[in-house]
Amino acid sequence: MSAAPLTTAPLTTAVLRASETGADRSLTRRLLRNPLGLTAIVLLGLIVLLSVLAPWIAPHDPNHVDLAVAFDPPSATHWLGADSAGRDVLSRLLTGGRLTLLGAAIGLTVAVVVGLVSGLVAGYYGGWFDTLSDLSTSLVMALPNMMILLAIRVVVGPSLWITMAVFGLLISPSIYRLVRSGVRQVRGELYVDAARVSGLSDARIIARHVLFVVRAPIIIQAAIIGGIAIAIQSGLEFLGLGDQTVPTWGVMLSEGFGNLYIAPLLILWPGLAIALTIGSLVLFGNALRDALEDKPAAPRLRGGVARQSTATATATATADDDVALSVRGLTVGYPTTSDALKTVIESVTFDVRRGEILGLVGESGSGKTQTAWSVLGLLPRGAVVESGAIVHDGVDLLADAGRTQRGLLGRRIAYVPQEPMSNLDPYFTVGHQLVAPMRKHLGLGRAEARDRATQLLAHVGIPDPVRTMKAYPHEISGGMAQRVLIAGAVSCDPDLIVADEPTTALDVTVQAEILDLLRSLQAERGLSMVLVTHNFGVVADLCDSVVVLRGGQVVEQGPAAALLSAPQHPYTRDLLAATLDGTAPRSVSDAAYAELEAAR
Amino acid sequence: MTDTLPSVENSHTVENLLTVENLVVEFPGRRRRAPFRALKGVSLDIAPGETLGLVGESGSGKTTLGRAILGLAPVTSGSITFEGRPLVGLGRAQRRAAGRDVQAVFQDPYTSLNPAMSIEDILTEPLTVQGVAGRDARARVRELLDAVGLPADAGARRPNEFSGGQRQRVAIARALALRPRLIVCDEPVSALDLSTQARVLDLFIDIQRRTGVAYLFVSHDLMVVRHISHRIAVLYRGEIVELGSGEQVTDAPEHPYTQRLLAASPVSDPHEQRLRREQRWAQAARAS
Amino acid sequence: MWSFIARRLAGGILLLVVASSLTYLLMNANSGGIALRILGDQATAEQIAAKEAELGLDRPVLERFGEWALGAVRGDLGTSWFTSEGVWHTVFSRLPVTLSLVVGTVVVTTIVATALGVLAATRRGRVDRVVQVLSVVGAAAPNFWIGLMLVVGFALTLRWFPATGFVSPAVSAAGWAASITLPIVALALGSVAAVTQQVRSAFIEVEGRDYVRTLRSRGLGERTVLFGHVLRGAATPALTVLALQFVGLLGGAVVVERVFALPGLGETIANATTSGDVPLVMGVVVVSVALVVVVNLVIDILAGWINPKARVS
Amino acid sequence: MQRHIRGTAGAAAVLLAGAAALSGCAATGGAVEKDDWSSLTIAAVAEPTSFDPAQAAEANFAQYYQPVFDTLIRRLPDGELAPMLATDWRLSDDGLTATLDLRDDVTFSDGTAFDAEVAELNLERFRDSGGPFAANLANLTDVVVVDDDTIRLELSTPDPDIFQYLGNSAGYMASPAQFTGDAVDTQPIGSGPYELDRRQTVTGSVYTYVKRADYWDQDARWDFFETLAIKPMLDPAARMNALRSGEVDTGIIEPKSIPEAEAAGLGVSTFQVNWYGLAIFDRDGTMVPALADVRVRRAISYAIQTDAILDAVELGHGETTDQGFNTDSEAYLPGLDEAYTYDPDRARKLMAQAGYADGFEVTMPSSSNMDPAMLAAVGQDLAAIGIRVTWREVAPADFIPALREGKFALSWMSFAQPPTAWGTVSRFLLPTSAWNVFKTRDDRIEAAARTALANLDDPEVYDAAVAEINRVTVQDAWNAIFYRVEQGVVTRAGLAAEGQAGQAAPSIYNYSVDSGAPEDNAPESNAPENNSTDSNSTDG
Repeated sequence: MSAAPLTTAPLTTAVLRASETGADRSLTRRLLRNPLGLTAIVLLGLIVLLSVLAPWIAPHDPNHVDLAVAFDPPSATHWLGADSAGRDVLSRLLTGGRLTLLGAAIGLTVAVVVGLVSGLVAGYYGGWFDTLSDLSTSLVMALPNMMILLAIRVVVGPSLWITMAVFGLLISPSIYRLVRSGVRQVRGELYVDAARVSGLSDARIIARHVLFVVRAPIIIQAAIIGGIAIAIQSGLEFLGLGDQTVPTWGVMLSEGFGNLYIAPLLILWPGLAIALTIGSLVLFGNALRDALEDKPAAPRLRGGVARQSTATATATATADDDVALSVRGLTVGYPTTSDALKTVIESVTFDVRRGEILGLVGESGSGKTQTAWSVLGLLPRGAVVESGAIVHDGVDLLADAGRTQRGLLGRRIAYVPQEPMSNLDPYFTVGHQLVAPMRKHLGLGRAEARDRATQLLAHVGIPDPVRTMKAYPHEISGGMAQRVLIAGAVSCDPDLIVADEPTTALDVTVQAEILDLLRSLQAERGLSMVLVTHNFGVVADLCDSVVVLRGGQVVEQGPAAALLSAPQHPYTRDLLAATLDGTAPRSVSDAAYAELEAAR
Repeated sequence: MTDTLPSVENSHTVENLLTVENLVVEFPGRRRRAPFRALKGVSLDIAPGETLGLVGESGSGKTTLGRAILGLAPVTSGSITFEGRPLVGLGRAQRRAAGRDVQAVFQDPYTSLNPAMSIEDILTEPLTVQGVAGRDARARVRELLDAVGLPADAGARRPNEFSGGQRQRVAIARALALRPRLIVCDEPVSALDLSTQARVLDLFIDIQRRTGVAYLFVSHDLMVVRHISHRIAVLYRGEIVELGSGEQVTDAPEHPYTQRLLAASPVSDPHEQRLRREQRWAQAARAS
Repeated sequence: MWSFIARRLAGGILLLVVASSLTYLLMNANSGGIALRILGDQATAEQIAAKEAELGLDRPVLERFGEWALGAVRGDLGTSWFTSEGVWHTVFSRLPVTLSLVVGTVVVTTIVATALGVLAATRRGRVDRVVQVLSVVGAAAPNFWIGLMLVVGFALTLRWFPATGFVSPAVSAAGWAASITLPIVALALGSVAAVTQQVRSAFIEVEGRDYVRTLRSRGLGERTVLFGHVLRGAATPALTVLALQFVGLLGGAVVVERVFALPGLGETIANATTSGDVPLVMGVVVVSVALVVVVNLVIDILAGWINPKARVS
Repeated sequence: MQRHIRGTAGAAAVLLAGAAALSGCAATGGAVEKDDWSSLTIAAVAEPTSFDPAQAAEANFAQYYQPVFDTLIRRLPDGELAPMLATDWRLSDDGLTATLDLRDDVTFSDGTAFDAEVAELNLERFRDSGGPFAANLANLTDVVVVDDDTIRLELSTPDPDIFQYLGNSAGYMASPAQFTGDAVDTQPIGSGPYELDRRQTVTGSVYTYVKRADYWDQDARWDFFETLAIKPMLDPAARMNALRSGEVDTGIIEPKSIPEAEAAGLGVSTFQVNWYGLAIFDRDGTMVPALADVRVRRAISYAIQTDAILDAVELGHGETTDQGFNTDSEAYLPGLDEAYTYDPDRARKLMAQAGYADGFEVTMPSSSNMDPAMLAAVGQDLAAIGIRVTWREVAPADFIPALREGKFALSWMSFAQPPTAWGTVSRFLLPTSAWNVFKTRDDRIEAAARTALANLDDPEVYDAAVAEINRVTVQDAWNAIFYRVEQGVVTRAGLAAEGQAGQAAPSIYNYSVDSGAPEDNAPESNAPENNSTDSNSTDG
């Protein structure tokens, strides 16, 4: 029993989000492949089966009293012994399971029906019903529910069924909230919009699209609620508030407590049954959640820069003074469910000269971002650098399990991310996020660092740097945020900047300004820069040289002007051809339309 | 203000498919704050078989306009008429019936298809609403898949088995299922890779040629809009600042904002890009 | 900020009004037998009638509720029917017990669950599995069962802690700590199980966010990133769960109070509802709901402090 | 797979470890020695509702009042009456006048002196305040103050138990200053050996009494403690744990906990207080017509296997019987203990003779304060002779009210056996009795009662009359009584407790500190005494 019987941990939004994308068939498969999930399902199935079949498989009449064998230990006739009235414990355990589960099922049904219907209506339509149900939900959640259960019991009597139904009502907010937030989230999904545009009625949309998404989370929540229902039952019965005439596991447990020192085993069996059932429900919920979040069943490898082979690295590491960054034969892989690594970039090799801006260009999946993260040593957990070398200023960054690399981060090598809004910590002021690295790397005092940060902000073109220092990320615009991130990147005077699609999330007019800013910073500080982008316009605007990636491999590299004007590799040519630059406008190219226009 | 726009008069010579007049859309403000006015009196029209490009930056209201036409955003005032019938102020069911000739293709091909449904289910969904089912529906699905260049066996698979470009083709097929007269395309290629984007744009053009459907094509990318639109409207902070032929708007923009937009769009030729940059700086210098 | 507090307090008062009216009506739906219960089994019919008149049971429910409410507004919660003691006095003599338990459990839960959750999220592997097992065990074992085992093991056999009773901290701080240790352990196991899971998944989710990568790219130490930034981001959902735990424990502590014979609010309300002691039940409900309102307010303010976006001007 | 095995195995291991600890614990962890007996802590099974003596309840509640309030007459453990505030007492031959000589050297803890007028005030107030036992003085027409230290009680009808009452709640003497103050419910002021220390008292948790230095009876034959603490502990398991861990020094336990207490090295004494059995309320067949037939009621008595129930439920701590009169009362007839022995065939025959060969339906209350095994056994035994029981669960607190309100024709019940015969007669058997729920009348009983009251001065006739009442009720099977159960009083080593006749919890005068080994056989003697209410059933 959870200590706080009527509380349930809200499911993470990740689950809701995940449940949308999880196709049901593969979900079931994933669930069954998880040994925990499989065990839980088998156990639950077994418990339910045994309970349902109780009347037929129980060796004795569960209510047959034989005082002569009271408290008898397990024997050939009574496998689990006899209770205080000489009734067969095994038979009572089976029958008790039937009643316990039935009680829990009643609570669960009420909770799901009430929570689901109100959650669907409130979430989909909003309006007064939403306000009202939200209000009553917070009311129910604010009341110590155990008290309500006790009071209800006084009024309606100690019926297990009514108690469980009321319990269902009291716990329905947890389903309601889940459904409501799921529905609200789905309601904003484009496929629901598409369905509405297709002319589907609300009922159909709810049935087809919305219910599906909340289904799995509801099952998880239901598993938790089922466990709580059983725990609540036994808790009330322990308090002597149960229905003696309905021999649930809790009643058996309560009887066992009364005879604790005469026959300690009497609390073991129902206790074990309760613990096993709740435990399997929790396990089942956990496994389903894991399956939804699609966590690999195999243990994750501790990721990072565990380079497996350094042979190529030392061989080809260049000592050229003019080269700021040299990437040699870099190969990175991710673990898969089978033991093999899935390679995402393979033998990537390029140099960045001092003061040069190198563009890493490619379509999605080309490995350009993975390459950038490798240079930074910020590959996601699990990623493995299989081979290759990254040499910065003559130093092999991967030599000592990445320690050198981490030491240079922020100070010598800096990062400008793609999405400005999600790359600032929403919980700290802009100022704090700028000042902390400067104090650490440059050893500045608080005031000094603040001054410098304010100056930097002014320098990157922020109109009111003092105010911006005090602002939280959500209080500034995306363009401003990107300027702040750039200011952060250059704050500790790095010599190499890795910028991952720094303008992709911005409007074109803002993009142009940010590109200007990067250009001027580069010029004034003599920075070297790796610029990841998919946009040839950005390359043309900023880059000195270009590396074109496809499927994790370099297809072509060279000076920007040459490569853009005379691409050698067919893939590069195709890509450049796909840009719409220089094509005729449709109003001209569409002959029929042009005629029509002319006719007007 | 619509009267000042050069092309409005022209379009009256043809029977309009869709007419939007003085459309205002407001979203209620949070916590007693004043409502946010996303569209401040927008007027435009679309002729049958025509593509009207709608270009603007984030917050310009371009997506809101598309959603208002689809009945997905609340209309505060103004009118939307489709083939002479009003689309505003109807009940839910009436709106559904009136709007069946206006379909949509959305931006994100990853979220605009229900991941749990097979492609066939996704494509039959609009058909069943119209009472087409069984063999007819399956035949229509094959037809649609063919029209968007997907293999016939795609129907049995699920969206996550397809690439972004292929998913967008499915979305287009779904929009075509009901043989609409107008498709609102909300940034349909901006999430796609460069090469895919070009192919999908060509598909749009191809379909328009074959079926005569009209598009309201919403995008932030002037080049994309120029490539597909007969006429282009430039939206800025909830108002249309310029509306003209694709050629006029993208080659000789009149409004300073459009000029700024054009100068800011980078091109892949380094030389030409340097010229644009300088042009932009000159504009900025003039402005300040 | 003040207007926010005022609004929440107004909501709290509404909650109090609704909760107390509902409880009053509920308690009065079955007021038969109360006089007999008070007077004992030897009472005669006349005595019972007199007692019922004395308690006002012969008058309409609404009239009695109005009287009660008027008194409550003036701060007079009346006198218990069964102990003749002022309701305020009873509630406040028992509040320290339940508050010790609930606050203690919440504090222990916060510390242990945060430590375990962060450990599980950052270490994964074996630690993660241990935490998972713990969460299943914590959820599966009924807390009265755990309580009983603790009594047998630590109170009766090892004699490290008392088996029953509550020592007021005013009397002896050490005695107080000893008297609530086992009950808190019994309660905390379930809470820790629930909250650890929450902290773990919130931590993993936040650690995967973009800004964490950026913070790392700034060369900030791993400790600063994890504890200064990730934990803060994970705190908001954890706070919500803690608030829920608090509410649940307020009533749910009754089972453990029974095992350890602690004179807490849970035990009080369990006895008062079953015996039909309307004034006492009302008093406990009013005080509990007020507590919940205050706790939720504190949690909201805390959440605002942690998360500036949730802050209200 | 490995991961899951560890998960479930872990859970199972915890469970098993707990069970192992439990089964081992009965043998380990003996009682803690106590050297300093300046304080005594008692675990009680009830909580007082008021400290107003006029509202006082009896039986288990007596322990809360006795430290503060002296009674006019003291009841010794064996039930004999002894002087307390009254030095002498006598009843007139017609039983209508009781005269008491009072002490003149007693002061209340507030300094007020105790005298005849104070006694009069207390008695009249008790009669008029509508407290739980006010009915005991209902026939008190007048209290006459004869002089400063003598009062005369005038009764409208004779009452053989009048002095018993004055040794119980009716005899509590409180300072008259209390009657005008508003703290009468919470701050008792009496002449007793202790005062209630409100600061160290937490209602519902602990009631602390401190010794009065100037108590009038410094030669009292009982042991004083510097402080006396009474902790209400309603849960039997918690009570047992507190006893075992030494947090309380003494308390009463259920018979089935006796082996555990003994194993833990605690002293256990037992005495008989209650009878357990089926109370047949509807003897006139108002609700269940079959019960009007004496053959059916007898059949019920024959149907229950009382010996087996006694062994299983009380581990044999008790004596089977069929009569409701205390073994020490004037009406006790040893032969009636075996009036009905388990004989289902005979029961079925009787049912058939009464025309109920196919049995009948009856609804009985079940409650968590009934032993589950008892409930099951009774249900099955009744079913064996065709009486089909529908159990209706009743909350413990509603159990007594439901029975008193006549909602059930038949119920399992646990009743105290008052130490005097008249206690049983007046509580259960007369049309005016509170527990004669359906007001059954029987001419033989009423006639015998009249005879008894008319012969208060002639013990022989009186005893025969009340014995006749006993015989009639057993013959007519007014109830189906199973057995008298033995109450266990547990004490830590060094403390002795004597059971109080007819009262579930020992009076506070009955505890004594003993330098030697714990006492292991306490008196089972009972004497004419006041009626008392049983602990288990009435107070849940």
